[in-house]
Amino acid sequence: MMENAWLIPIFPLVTFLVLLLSGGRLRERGAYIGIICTLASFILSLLVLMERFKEPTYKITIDWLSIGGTQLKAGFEINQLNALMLVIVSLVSLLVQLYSKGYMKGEERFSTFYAYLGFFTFAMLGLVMAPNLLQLYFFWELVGVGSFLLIGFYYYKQEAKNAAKKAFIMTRIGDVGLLVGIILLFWGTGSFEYGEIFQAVQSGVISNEGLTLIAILIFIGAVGKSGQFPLHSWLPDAMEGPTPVSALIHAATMVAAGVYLVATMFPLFLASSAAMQVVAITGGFTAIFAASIALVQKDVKRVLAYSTVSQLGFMMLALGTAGYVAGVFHLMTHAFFKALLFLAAGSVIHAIHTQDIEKMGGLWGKLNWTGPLFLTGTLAISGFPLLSGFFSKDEILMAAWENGNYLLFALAVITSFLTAFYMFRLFFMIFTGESRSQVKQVKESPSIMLLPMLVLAFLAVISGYVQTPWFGTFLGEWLMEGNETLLGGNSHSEGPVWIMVMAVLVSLAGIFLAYMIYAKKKLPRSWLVQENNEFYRVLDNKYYIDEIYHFTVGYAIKGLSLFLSYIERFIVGGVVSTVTISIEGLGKIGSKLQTGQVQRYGMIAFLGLAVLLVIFAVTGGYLR
Amino acid sequence: MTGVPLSAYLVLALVLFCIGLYGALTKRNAVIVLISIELMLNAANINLVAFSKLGVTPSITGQVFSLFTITIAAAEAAVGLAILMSLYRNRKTVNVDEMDIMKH
Amino acid sequence: MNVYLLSLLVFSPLLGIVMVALMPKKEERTIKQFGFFGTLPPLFLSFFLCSQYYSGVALSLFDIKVNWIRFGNLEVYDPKLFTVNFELGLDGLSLIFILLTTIISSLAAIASIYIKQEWKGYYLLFLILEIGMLGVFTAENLILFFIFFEMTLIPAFFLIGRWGFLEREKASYSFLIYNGIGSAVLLVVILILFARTGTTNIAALTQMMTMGGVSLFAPISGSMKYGLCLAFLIAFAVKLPVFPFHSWMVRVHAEAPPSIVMIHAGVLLKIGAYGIIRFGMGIFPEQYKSLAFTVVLFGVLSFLYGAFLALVQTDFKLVLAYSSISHMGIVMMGLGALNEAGIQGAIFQVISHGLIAALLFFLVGVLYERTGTTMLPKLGGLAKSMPVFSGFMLACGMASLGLPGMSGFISEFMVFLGLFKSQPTLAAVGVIGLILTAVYILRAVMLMTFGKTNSLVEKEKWDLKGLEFVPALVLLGLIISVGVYPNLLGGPLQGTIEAMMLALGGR
Amino acid sequence: MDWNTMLSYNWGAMMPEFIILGTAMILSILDLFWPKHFNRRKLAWLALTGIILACLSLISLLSFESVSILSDTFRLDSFAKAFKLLLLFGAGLIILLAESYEPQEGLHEHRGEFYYLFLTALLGAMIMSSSGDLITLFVGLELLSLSSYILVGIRKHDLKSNEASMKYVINGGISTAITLFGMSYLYGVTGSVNLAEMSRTMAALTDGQLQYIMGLAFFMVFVGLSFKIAAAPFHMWAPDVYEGAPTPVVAFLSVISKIAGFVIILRIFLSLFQTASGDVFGALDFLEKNNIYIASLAGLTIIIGNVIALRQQNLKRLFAYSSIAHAGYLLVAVATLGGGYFLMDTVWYYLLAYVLMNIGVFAVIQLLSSQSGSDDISILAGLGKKSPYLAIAFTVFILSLAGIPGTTGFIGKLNIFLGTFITEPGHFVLAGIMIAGTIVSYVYYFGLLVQVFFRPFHSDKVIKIRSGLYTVLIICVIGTIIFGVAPNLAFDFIHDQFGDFTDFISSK
Repeated sequence: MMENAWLIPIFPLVTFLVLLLSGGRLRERGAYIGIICTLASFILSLLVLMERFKEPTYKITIDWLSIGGTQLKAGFEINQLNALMLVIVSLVSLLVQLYSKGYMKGEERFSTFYAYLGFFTFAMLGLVMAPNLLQLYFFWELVGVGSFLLIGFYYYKQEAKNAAKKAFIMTRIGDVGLLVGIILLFWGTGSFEYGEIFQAVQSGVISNEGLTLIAILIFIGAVGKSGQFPLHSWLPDAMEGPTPVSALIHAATMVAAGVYLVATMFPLFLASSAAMQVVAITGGFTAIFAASIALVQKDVKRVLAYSTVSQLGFMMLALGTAGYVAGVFHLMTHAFFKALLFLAAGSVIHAIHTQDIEKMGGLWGKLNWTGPLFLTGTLAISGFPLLSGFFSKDEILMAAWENGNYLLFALAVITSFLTAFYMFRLFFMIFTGESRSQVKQVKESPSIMLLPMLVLAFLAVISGYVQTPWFGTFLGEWLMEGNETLLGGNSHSEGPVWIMVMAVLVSLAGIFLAYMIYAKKKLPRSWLVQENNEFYRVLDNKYYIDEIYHFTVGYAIKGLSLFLSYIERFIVGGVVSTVTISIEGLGKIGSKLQTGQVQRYGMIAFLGLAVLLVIFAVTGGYLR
Repeated sequence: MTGVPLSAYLVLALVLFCIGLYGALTKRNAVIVLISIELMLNAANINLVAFSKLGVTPSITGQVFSLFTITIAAAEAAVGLAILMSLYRNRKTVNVDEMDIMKH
Repeated sequence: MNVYLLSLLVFSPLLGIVMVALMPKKEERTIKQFGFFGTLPPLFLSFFLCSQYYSGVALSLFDIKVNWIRFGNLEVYDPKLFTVNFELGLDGLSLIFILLTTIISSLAAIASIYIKQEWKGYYLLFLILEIGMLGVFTAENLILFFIFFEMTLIPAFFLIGRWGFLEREKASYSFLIYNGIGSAVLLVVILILFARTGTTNIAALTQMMTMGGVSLFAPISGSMKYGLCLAFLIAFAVKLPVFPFHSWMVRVHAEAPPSIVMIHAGVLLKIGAYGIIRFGMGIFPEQYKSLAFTVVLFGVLSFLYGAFLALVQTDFKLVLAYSSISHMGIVMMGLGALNEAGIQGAIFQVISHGLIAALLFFLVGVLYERTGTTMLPKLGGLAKSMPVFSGFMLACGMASLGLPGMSGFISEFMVFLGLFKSQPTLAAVGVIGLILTAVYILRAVMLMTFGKTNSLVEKEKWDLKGLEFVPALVLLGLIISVGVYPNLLGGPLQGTIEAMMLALGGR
Repeated sequence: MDWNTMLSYNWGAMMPEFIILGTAMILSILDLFWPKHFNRRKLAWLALTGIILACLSLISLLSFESVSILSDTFRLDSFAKAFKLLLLFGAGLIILLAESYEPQEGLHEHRGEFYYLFLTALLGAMIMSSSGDLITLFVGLELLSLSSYILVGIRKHDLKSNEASMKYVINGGISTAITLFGMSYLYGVTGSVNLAEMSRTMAALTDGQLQYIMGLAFFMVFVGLSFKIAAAPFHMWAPDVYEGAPTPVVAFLSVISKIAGFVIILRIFLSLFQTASGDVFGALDFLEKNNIYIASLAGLTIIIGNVIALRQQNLKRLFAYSSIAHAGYLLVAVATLGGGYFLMDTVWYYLLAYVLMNIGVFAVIQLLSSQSGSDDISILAGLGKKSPYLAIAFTVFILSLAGIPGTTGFIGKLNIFLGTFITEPGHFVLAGIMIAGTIVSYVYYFGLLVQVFFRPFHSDKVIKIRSGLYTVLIICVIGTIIFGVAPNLAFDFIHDQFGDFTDFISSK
């Protein structure tokens, strides 16, 4: 089966091409093509995963580009991480496509939407199957384009347009870092292939500083894609895209690619403690930073977006503290519950046509399915015991503790408190209290939308059990199998039991606080901070990051451009016109001399002769 | 042929040439200009004849040359004057400095 | 047969010239058809050559060499001295360029349907231009190269000046003068080499300059070699163009008819790169090596300069013009990298930019035909009225900013791969340009296609139709196929690059 | 010198000159005696016949060894043959032009003179190219000059023509005087007027004072002769005279006169100064030492010609400056002596190119200006639409003048450059000036093409081309292209016929 794995990304590509070439004529029937193809991918991925449990890593490459004597390869590889990712991606994609069939009903460019989804799925699957860094980069950017296209799906909306542009450019900044990192790594190790790179790294051909530099550059790529600080600000804006897109791309798959990248390159990071430090600190900081912003946002999708940023920071933190398994584990669980949350939020939005949580409320009884589903997701992400998020978050805390960086550990704990708080704030604002909505007739979403959510909810509940302190650490062991030396050989982080207890307490505390403020309203909403407080405003404005970028980088570039266009006009153009003007001036003088006076002509000839003679006399012949 | 050295003839010719040139380049009247040119040509004749007699290797060819030159000078003067006449017919002037309808 | 094939290829547009010339002036349709048919013989011949190459026939079999001009009467020394042969030849590099030329010419001929007047003159000049371009890439000696080089200049002058937009005459003049200066410098170098060695054959010169062959009349000193190499670089830098010699090209791109800009940006600019590779690098490898830093420096300068300026343009044509400068900067960067990756990347960039720029300008032509403007502020929301067009535009923009899967990525990647090896500092400065490229391209493309639909451009049935799909699809197809499987292009180049690297002294 | 010696001369060597002389005489007699109403235009065909006959006889003489008659005053060596061919070819074309010449105010009363004055001028030029002696050289020069003075003023009632001719006479007179004065010094230094003898004496000359005088003479002769080729510093007459003169005469001045000027310059320089010793030790030859002066004048000429041409609005003036510039290019070849290998080829080929392209251009100008009565650049406007073939022909000439490949002008320039680079040290500055001048020339040459192709036409009068002019155009276009594409037709011809012009100096 694994030798046919290349078909997995091909199916969605077929969707893309067919729908694009049909030119929108299929309308809503396009959805079937997309769903069928993705289903095929999913089944195939599942089969591949099954097989991978039994068989070793499969890798096949062909010559792709020869540069002199060097052959760059293309192909695919099925290792544990890849196989897992394939299933996650194809599954979420499948579910989102099912969901979209209901959600996007009536949209004019329905089949275009599915085409884009197909393209994105293709790119994402290609990315996870890449056997080498170059190919990874190849799909890395394509994924970005898919995201760009889908964010800008409502092209006529100014916000969507700006968000798409911003997303592309900010991730591009990260991509360039990644590209440079890849190139430097190539010159250091002579290869793009993972295996060869890791071998070379371990044999120590690259100096320590070099390694750190390369690792950080690669991490910059991850920062861009995964919305880590300081390149995070595109991700909340990306919510301008249709909600299923947010679920697929900006929650479950693409943004996790950064985490996947760091996980893939984990041996490289392990070799440089400084780089690990950077990853961990960036992750930890982003986690709490984004969580704090999420506290005050009023757009349901934005809250979820900042929550995503925060959770991604969590994963980075895990990886940076050598918790390879923890990071990947959380990546997987997060994919399920965050996708669930987005889809549920979409379902809410679908029902009442607004994204502002101030205008929601009291929907629990009206949305009989969506409510519990949303609650499941919220509980999972908050780390409620026995749900998937609980296990994975626990694993991360363990890793951080074990690593010995207590500051980061503390950050993680605070973040999980904040997470529980803002998530339940969201939940309570939407589903409890009185209805503040304009829409009177609230209708539950159709079953085509509910079905995917059910599947995801199921996974959000159970997916944690692949790696628990009690039922065995199946995932960790499997991931580590054969890679112990490369990945540091730590299939499960051991830590004191009080950590788990504390984690539970912290999240319960968060839930309780949210309950008190937003559901029971025992505490006033200004209990924490005043609405017009300085601190609140800073949070509300997302720490003014966008403004800072606008006024520094944006203005600098614009200023430089204007400056250069002055150079273009006055210096480059000036030199040219000076030359032409002086030649023309010469011509003018020359023709002025031509007075029409015949004797002047003779005079000039004679003067010429005289000058010649004088020069000859002074320098030349006789007198020399 | 005693006494007068070659250099004296040469200086005379040079002076004559310069006078001619001066006249040709400064006089307003076209007739005088033409005459000045004749003067220059004749200066050359003096040179030729002087060299023919007193040069480093005296020979008769110089004198032959000057005969040709005289003839040519005459022809040139004739042509020049003829042209001047036709110009005068049209312009009613013989002033060289007024001939500037074509310039720049 | 083989021997004449190249000459046949180069001069095959003559057939079209004759056909068009025999047409009465007013027959618009027929002239346009014949003009297009005129570009087909070279297209098929180049395909034939290509198939020959892939079926393993040595390209040197096609070389032709006929005595042509003998200057002076120096038989006493050596009858071959000061002889200029009519010699055409092919190698992998020129084969690629030939293909580029024939394909883009044919497509540009299709794009010329928008020409509104004097079709006859247009197509005559167009086909002459094609002869010139084909000749440039097959010429085996410098004089012949120069002759064909100039042969592209004159038709282009008229095509720009006659059929261009409003300020066309100014543009054609600055085209002429800048290129005149460039070609004058080129001529001087060529003739110094010719005068000092008695030959202009590229292979012979390469051998003489690198092996230190003796020259009969006057020696070429070491410093003169530097001068000559530098002059070659300058001459071709004007053509490429590289900052600060670029202002002519901006005007040409803005004012020439789009179909001609397709040719111009697609092929003519590439002669500069071809020349640097063939002559600067080929004949004076030693000297070139020590000038490499300068080459890269100017490459990076152009790359960034073009990008920054493209950022503030309001005319889409100007955005593309500055983007061309920027992209040609990448070529220079690659050529200065002095390693296989860099040089191959530069060649890829040349081809890729040729295809991308041609497509972009084809789209500009379509756009202008519909809306009568290319000013960005006046456009917007084209995705509604022209969805297919917008799709192509977006795809092409993506290709231009180096999206993987399109040809632009391969070249940029290889150039930076090479450059980080040899000039890491400059390369690090250069990568800023990669971001800027994304910024300005997205800005321009999104201003046009995204956003609220402008009333000016709100019309139904404006989208691409009929014949217009041919250039768009062919070019996009090529862009993608090179991007997906670059060895398609890389294969033929290996021989040339290996020879080049050998002269440059290994990796 | 008795009868027998007279008969012993190989008069056949002078056959072409005799034919031209005879034709000129016949023409003048016919002109005199034919009744007034008789159309003198037919005389042109007679003149043409004479030229063709002369040409044929010259061709029949090509294979002969070089001969000199009349005690070496008249030489028929390769140099003479080569340049006489050019002169006759050019003159033939110009006669055809003159045949078609139809100024708006009419020319019927002087048409006869018009043709035979061309012939006498041509005769002067031919004698110059054949002369082995200062006297014949001078006589030839003056014959040419005097005839052309009259030709310039042939439109008696035209103010411009009068003025041009007057200016030409005055400047010409001064230049003649200066040349002659220089020649007289040369005679004084060598004691002879025979070029071969003089060259022997001058080669042996080591006396510093005499060398100084030789230098003076050189400059005077050179400046005097620069009048004929319209080079700096004696170039200023050209624009005015070109503007005023009838178009065929302008073509004549710019082509035949210029060829003759170069012929005499080459004759004198090559036979006298190239071998003359340049310093008291006899180590350097004169030209080698002093070519910097020629070079700088050449450079100056190129700059002046091209730069001032930029501002011209009158076609004839423009081409006057263009012809000044071309004289400069040729002087480059003279200054560098073609690098020692290419001089004759270069000059001959370039002049051939110049004959073709310049006469072609003037043919077009004559056609257009006689129709519109103006010489302004704007008469070219819309030619491309009105008469595409004429426009294409014009384009070919202009491209050739600008030195674009595929035309004779390019190969000509190539040759000149080869000469500048082949020596060590190369004349890079001079080459640089020349190339810069060429680029500047693009501006005004292409400015003309802009008029032709980009501007709308004013009048839609149908252009009628007389058969003579038509022939000229066809010959010039074909020649310009053929010799540009296959220059070896010309090169092989001169190499086969004249070798390396080795019989140039050696006297018989």
